[in-house]
Amino acid sequence: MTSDTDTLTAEDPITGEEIEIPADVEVGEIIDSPVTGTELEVISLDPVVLEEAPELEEDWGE
Amino acid sequence: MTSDTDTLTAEDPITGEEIEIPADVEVGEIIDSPVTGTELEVISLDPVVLEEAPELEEDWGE
Amino acid sequence: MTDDAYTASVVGGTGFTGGELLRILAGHPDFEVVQATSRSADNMTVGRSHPNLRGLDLRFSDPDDLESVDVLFAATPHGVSMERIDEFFEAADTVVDLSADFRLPEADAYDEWYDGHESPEYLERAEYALPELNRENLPGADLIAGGGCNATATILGLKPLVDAGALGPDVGEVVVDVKVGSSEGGAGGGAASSHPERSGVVRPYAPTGHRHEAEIEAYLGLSVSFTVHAVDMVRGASATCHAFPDEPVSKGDLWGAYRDAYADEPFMRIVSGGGGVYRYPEPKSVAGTNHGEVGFELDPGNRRVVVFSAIDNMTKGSAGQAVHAANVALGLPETAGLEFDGLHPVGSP
Amino acid sequence: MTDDAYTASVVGGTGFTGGELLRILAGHPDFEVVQATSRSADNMTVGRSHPNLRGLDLRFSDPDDLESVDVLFAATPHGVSMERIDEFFEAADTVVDLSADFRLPEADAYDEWYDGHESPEYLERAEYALPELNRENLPGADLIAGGGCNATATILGLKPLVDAGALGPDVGEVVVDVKVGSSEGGAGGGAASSHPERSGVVRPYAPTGHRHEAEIEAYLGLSVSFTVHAVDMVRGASATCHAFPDEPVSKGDLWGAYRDAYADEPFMRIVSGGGGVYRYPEPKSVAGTNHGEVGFELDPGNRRVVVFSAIDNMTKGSAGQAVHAANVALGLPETAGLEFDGLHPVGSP
Amino acid sequence: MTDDAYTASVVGGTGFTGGELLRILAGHPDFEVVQATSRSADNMTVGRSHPNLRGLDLRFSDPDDLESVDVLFAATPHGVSMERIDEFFEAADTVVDLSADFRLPEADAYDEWYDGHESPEYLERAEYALPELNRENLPGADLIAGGGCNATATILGLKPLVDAGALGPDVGEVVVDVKVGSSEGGAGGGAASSHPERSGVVRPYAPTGHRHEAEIEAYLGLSVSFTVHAVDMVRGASATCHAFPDEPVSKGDLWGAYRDAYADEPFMRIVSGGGGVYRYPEPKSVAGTNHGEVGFELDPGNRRVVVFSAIDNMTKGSAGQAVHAANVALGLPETAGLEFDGLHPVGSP
Amino acid sequence: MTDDAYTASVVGGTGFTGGELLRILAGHPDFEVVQATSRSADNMTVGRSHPNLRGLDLRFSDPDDLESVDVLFAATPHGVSMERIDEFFEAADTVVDLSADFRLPEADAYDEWYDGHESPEYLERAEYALPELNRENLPGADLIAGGGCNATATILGLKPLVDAGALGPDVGEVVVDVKVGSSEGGAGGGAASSHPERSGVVRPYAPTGHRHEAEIEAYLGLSVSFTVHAVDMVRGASATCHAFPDEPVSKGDLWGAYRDAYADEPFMRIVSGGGGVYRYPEPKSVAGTNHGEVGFELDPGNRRVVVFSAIDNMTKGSAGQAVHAANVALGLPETAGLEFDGLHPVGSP
Ligand SMILES: NC(=O)c1ccc[n+]([C@@H]2O[C@H](COP(=O)([O-])OP(=O)(O)OC[C@H]3O[C@@H](n4cnc5c(N)ncnc54)[C@H](OP(=O)(O)O)[C@@H]3O)[C@@H](O)[C@H]2O)c1
Ligand SMILES: NC(=O)c1ccc[n+]([C@@H]2O[C@H](COP(=O)([O-])OP(=O)(O)OC[C@H]3O[C@@H](n4cnc5c(N)ncnc54)[C@H](OP(=O)(O)O)[C@@H]3O)[C@@H](O)[C@H]2O)c1
Ligand SMILES: NC(=O)c1ccc[n+]([C@@H]2O[C@H](COP(=O)([O-])OP(=O)(O)OC[C@H]3O[C@@H](n4cnc5c(N)ncnc54)[C@H](OP(=O)(O)O)[C@@H]3O)[C@@H](O)[C@H]2O)c1
Ligand SMILES: NC(=O)c1ccc[n+]([C@@H]2O[C@H](COP(=O)([O-])OP(=O)(O)OC[C@H]3O[C@@H](n4cnc5c(N)ncnc54)[C@H](OP(=O)(O)O)[C@@H]3O)[C@@H](O)[C@H]2O)c1
Ligand SMILES: [Zn+2]
Ligand SMILES: [Zn+2]
Repeated sequence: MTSDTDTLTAEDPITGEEIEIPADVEVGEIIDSPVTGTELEVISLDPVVLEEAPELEEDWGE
Repeated sequence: MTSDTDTLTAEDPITGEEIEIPADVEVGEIIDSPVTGTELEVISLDPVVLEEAPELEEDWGE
Repeated sequence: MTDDAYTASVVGGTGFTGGELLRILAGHPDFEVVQATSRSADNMTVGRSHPNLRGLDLRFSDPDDLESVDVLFAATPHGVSMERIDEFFEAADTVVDLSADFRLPEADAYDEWYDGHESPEYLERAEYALPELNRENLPGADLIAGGGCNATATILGLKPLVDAGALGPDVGEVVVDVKVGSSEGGAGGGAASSHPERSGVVRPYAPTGHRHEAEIEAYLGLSVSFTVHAVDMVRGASATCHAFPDEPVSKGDLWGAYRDAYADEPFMRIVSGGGGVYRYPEPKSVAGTNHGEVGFELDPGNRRVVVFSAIDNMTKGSAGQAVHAANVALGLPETAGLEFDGLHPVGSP
Repeated sequence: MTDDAYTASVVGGTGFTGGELLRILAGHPDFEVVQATSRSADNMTVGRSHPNLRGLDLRFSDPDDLESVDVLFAATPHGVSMERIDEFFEAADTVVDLSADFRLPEADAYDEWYDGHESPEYLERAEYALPELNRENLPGADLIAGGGCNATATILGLKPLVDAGALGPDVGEVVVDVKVGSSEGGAGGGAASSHPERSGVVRPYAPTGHRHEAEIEAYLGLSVSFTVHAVDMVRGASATCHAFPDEPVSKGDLWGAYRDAYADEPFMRIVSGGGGVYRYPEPKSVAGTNHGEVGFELDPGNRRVVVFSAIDNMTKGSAGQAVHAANVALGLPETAGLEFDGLHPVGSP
Repeated sequence: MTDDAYTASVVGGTGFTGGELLRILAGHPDFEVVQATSRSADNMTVGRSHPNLRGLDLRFSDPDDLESVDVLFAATPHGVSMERIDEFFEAADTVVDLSADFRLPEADAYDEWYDGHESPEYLERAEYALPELNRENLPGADLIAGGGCNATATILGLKPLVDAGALGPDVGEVVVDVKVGSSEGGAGGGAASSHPERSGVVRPYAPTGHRHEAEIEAYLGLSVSFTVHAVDMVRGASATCHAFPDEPVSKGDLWGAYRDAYADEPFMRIVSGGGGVYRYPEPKSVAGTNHGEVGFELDPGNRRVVVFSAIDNMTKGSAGQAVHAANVALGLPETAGLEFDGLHPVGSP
Repeated sequence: MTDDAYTASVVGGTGFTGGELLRILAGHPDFEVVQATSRSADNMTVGRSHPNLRGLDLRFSDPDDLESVDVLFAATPHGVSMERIDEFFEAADTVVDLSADFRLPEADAYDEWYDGHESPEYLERAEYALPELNRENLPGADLIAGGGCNATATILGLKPLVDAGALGPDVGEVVVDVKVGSSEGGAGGGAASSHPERSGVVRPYAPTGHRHEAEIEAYLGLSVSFTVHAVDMVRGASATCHAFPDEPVSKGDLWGAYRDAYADEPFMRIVSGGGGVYRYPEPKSVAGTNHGEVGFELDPGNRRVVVFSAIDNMTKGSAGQAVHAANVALGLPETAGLEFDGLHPVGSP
């Protein structure tokens, strides 16, 4: 459905699978992996490198 | 509070403690232990003998 | 409990209001519970039915073997007390009945709203339990008839307006839209009160013709348009009354009327606007307590007065009201045994 | 989805009604969702906000970068659409707005009930979304204003009586007592909608003066006495309407009026008496669906007609109504995308 | 529904899983429901029992008068199908049974866990319904035994670890702590499942010795320590499995094992960490759907793997699983009739 | 309250445990509350935050202006007390802290599980509040550290087995699967604790690594496998402990161990089998009370002992435990102020 939207491909750091991310992400931005749902930080753009973002317990827990 | 009601003493079959049961129980009747809550069957009255009643799963479960 | 406590028995001790009576009386300094009856759980401990009463050293006994007590509380379905009232008085000096059996002043009303009455000769002797309505007649009363929970919520909400003359027999429509919890149905619910079917409902369960209308009419002198909904809570009855006084009333008039009625009442609170989360009466705020909350708002466009009233049907709406009335009847402190003030936060009590 | 599907975007995609729109449109054979916006979750997957949409391959994007689409659905708080309506029309041929921004026909009403209107020139162009009320004006409409959920429940309940002439501007009081679930407050609730405070409530949240009164008056021609309570459910709005027609009506008259109004409506059901557990309209019975249930009862003593009406505020009360209206506007089958019939048993949906 | 749809009947149509079967089959393009049986509601409309099916033009009929159909679904209590299985096959080519009657492969197991088996000769012919476990044996099967809901949740959670060799018969303890909703008890609940008693519980209802252990052992080859709690929801079963693999495993190993198992499964989702509100499997996220969610976490200190698994007991845990298996057996698209993706927000469905 | 009552203040009075402290202390015969602090509701009445305390004539004041009292109760988030402990002792002779700030005996543990400790010199002086564990050290203690609610439930459940030698540091795995209500998150919840998102959940909120593990290890000498789930209740914490003693134990051994541990405890109850609806520990049975319920069952096949433990996190799990400990510390009757026995029926308290 988003076929007409610009995307980049990158490697999911957890599963190693190829995933698509929006073309307008910036370095340092957090996005979630479409495969694992994990929050990933954009480390670099050329090439695209993603890393697992540190978990923010506080924003969720009780 | 029930001091004025007639009671019998018996041995709790699970803990061995002495418990009080109503004087008007009949052989075969099911009463619950005031110590453990377990359902006990009155096996005999003279002497009073109580035994753990078989559990009726059906009346409770889902 | 004091040395010279009144002895008490509860007929219908496995039921919901019976359990609530036992809870209140067990903590009451002036009562000693000597009997709780049950046909279905005869000889079982009270704690088996009511886990909060596991500490109580008492077993159910047969309702046919009533012990002699000072006060007998009957928490049985409609019809039992009117049939056994003579026996009850043989066993006890004072009878407090939670059912509808002695609530209405006239036998005719039982023909109209129920299936007639078997002991109409007791109706005049009976006093309606609600002290906010009938305190003056309770001292010394020996037959006390607990109010209906929905009627209680409604009467508490509207009485100040009636007393202030803003509402009366000739004053337009009064719509009473009630929301109640599942404990109102008692312990022996059927399919409609099973958890899967009863959870999450807003269910019209008495669209019209609820019997509590009769009580409201009898004691407020108002004929109301009454509808009851089941909602997802266990304890609680909330009445929203929409009234249209002939004469315009102001916010100040309303505060005056409600302060006049309830400023000195130990259990009544006026909750009407203000800040925070709890701005109007809510069943949650009074759950487990004998408190009643009332509040109001004016709809300037259409002269409407909206009155909100919230009680716990198990306490103020039945067992607590009964004990409160007994306290008054016996000359005990009104709040004795009824001091619990409720919890916060509390979910759906 | 068909080849020649309409493209659609949802502005406010992280919100509750935005998520519901996405759910419905994703399963709609004639729509293709090409954009969902969020400022707070820009570039995140839609499934992160709405776990039921984890299968949807879509990420939120910035509401300032609107893509060109056939239909733009706006599910934003009051005030956003009236400010951005020109931009919306630059991006889309048809705009369907779920907020109150274009619901009322007159700019004056916005002065009275809201804080005025920034784009009053669009008010005449806008069509009220509810097909049961306004079907004839929807085909070809390019600005559609979704109804308020409480207003929708009320209008669906009372319209048959108005159409039948039993109710009208001069006919006494009509009291509307509404009970709603917590999703009505949207995704950004405060302390009052936290789980500990909001669970188990019967809470008067709009004692008087709810803005939906304006819509009801505008579209039914009736001034109603309106009060809204929060109760413990997430989805659902239930309106109990107490009306006092001048002329006596019979049960048969009522059945006639409601059958006339709704017999051919694809989403309306008359549920009025009968047996089993579900005898009157209930939000549970319609949860997740675009159905509306209405039912009624007569109170013979006082000429009262009680009308019950139940909808899911997220579907029939907003997103479903919006899609239904879009279906009519675009000439699509009315029920397309809206076929889900709900669940039984279901708790507190 | 297509012209050449399979005809289907549901024995036990007033029950909870029977109603769910009717809901799914009524929306299934390849099935036509021709009969739903009930002894207690014979000749009543299906919509009277299941308000979501009011649109279905069908009345219950007597289970003794079975019509000839392609597929008979039995949703009756344990023991009925094993007694009537010959009759069922007289009426239908394919029998899908939701009870435990044909789930276990060996008659011995029925002696141990149940009260023996009346038709042990059918046990070998029966195929366990869960496609994620037994897809290869389902095509052409004519006796299909739906899994138990708690067993299904557990098997879906642990199977990837077993397949990956991380768990096996000799690998320490596997504790399975299950939480279930009230619909698991079926429509005929007693006092413990009344709304006042069942609301708000965390109630150990099967501390040990739940019969579903037998299925888990039979199909996973694992003996588990199994405990089931009732919690306050209507639909849903959630299994938390605490396992202690002999060899250390990494997060990457776990992702690998679960992706291998479920990446191509149409109904399975791996939900394991991430952001937002829904980070692990939850019954709410799958309510009303045939989805299963699984997720996991590593406890580095003690080598523990915690696995979370969530299903709707009424769909993936019974009726949906049954239809999914029937789809596979008959060569239909796997997801046919099972496309509903659930709601958000949703309360306690 | 008696004449020579101890004066008390509550820092963090708008919070959930602060409100619970106020409720208990207001009804305590030996305490007089002279101050309750709040930064956000400074000068507002206490009843505005806690509707059950509307009868209390007290307003919040600034936590920077602490009055001199006998006992200061701190109900603030982690980190506040360790920073202000010197000030607290300037204002009060005895400090009872409900946070984790003084719970662990060693500063190292704060480095490992929290972000270090600012006042480690107080750690040795602090006494863990739970009387069932630490009664002997409480008399005369002037710094009391309330236990964590999940830790309390777990410790109460397992301690009898540890004392009886059935469990110990070298005894296999002990899995602790906890279910908690929403009040555990405190009054300031975010999106995940809004009513629409939090209703009806079985949500793994601490899959592994919950900080209460540290307390359990410190006080029981057991390393446990700990997982916490949020479920749909407001008050309550329920721990199910699955243990595998090396030596076989019998039902009689278990009864012996638990009777030895708790027969004389005023707040502990053993609930383990029996009849009726309430056969094992349940949070509902103890809601609003300082009771703890424990029970157990044997799984003969695999030598497992399953222990169930239920408390109200707001009372036994925090404010009640704190007052109980203060009673012991000051030589007051243990149950003073803590006599409330709970309600039945009660929904989801
Ligand atoms: N629930 C409320 O909110 C509420 C409020 C106001 C007034 N009330 C009134 O209070 C009364 C009790 O209501 P409830 O909700 O507590 O009902 P319930 O839970 O159904 O309890 C009824 C009790 O009566 C006993 N009982 C039934 N038939 C009896 C008989 N023929 N003789 C002796 N005992 C009998 C039952 O126990 P066994 O079968 O074991 O003997 C049970 O203990 C009713 O009249 C009701 O209208 C209730
Ligand atoms: N809830 C109901 O039952 C219901 C029923 C009928 C009608 N409505 C109407 O539907 C509308 C949405 O209600 P809701 O309940 O879905 O609200 P909601 O859950 O609060 O969602 C509001 C959405 O709008 C976005 N948003 C907020 N301010 C914005 C701005 N200035 N520009 C662009 N996007 C903005 C938010 O996302 P970001 O902040 O991430 O951008 C969010 O996605 C309201 O007008 C409401 O009155 C609601
Ligand atoms: N509920 C769940 O989550 C779940 C999950 C997995 C598997 N299951 C299994 O599915 C089966 C049905 O469960 P349920 O929860 O749907 O039960 P239920 O709600 O109690 O329904 C049982 C149905 O069977 C009918 N029935 C009972 N005895 C019968 C008989 N002798 N002959 C013919 N019909 C009979 C009943 O209707 P009439 O009395 O009107 O005939 C009713 O329609 C059970 O075997 C259960 O173990 C249930
Ligand atoms: N909730 C439970 O079940 C539970 C159980 C056991 C232990 N505990 C512990 O008890 C403590 C309180 O928990 P809670 O659930 O009651 O939390 P809460 O509801 O969030 O209340 C916290 C209270 O502390 C006040 N506060 C916050 N920061 C402060 C500061 N810097 N200085 C002074 N006052 C401050 C807040 O009020 P103002 O912002 O208005 O000042 C509020 O009154 C926590 O340490 C918690 O871990 C809680
Ligand atoms: Zn509930
Ligand atoms: Zn709830």
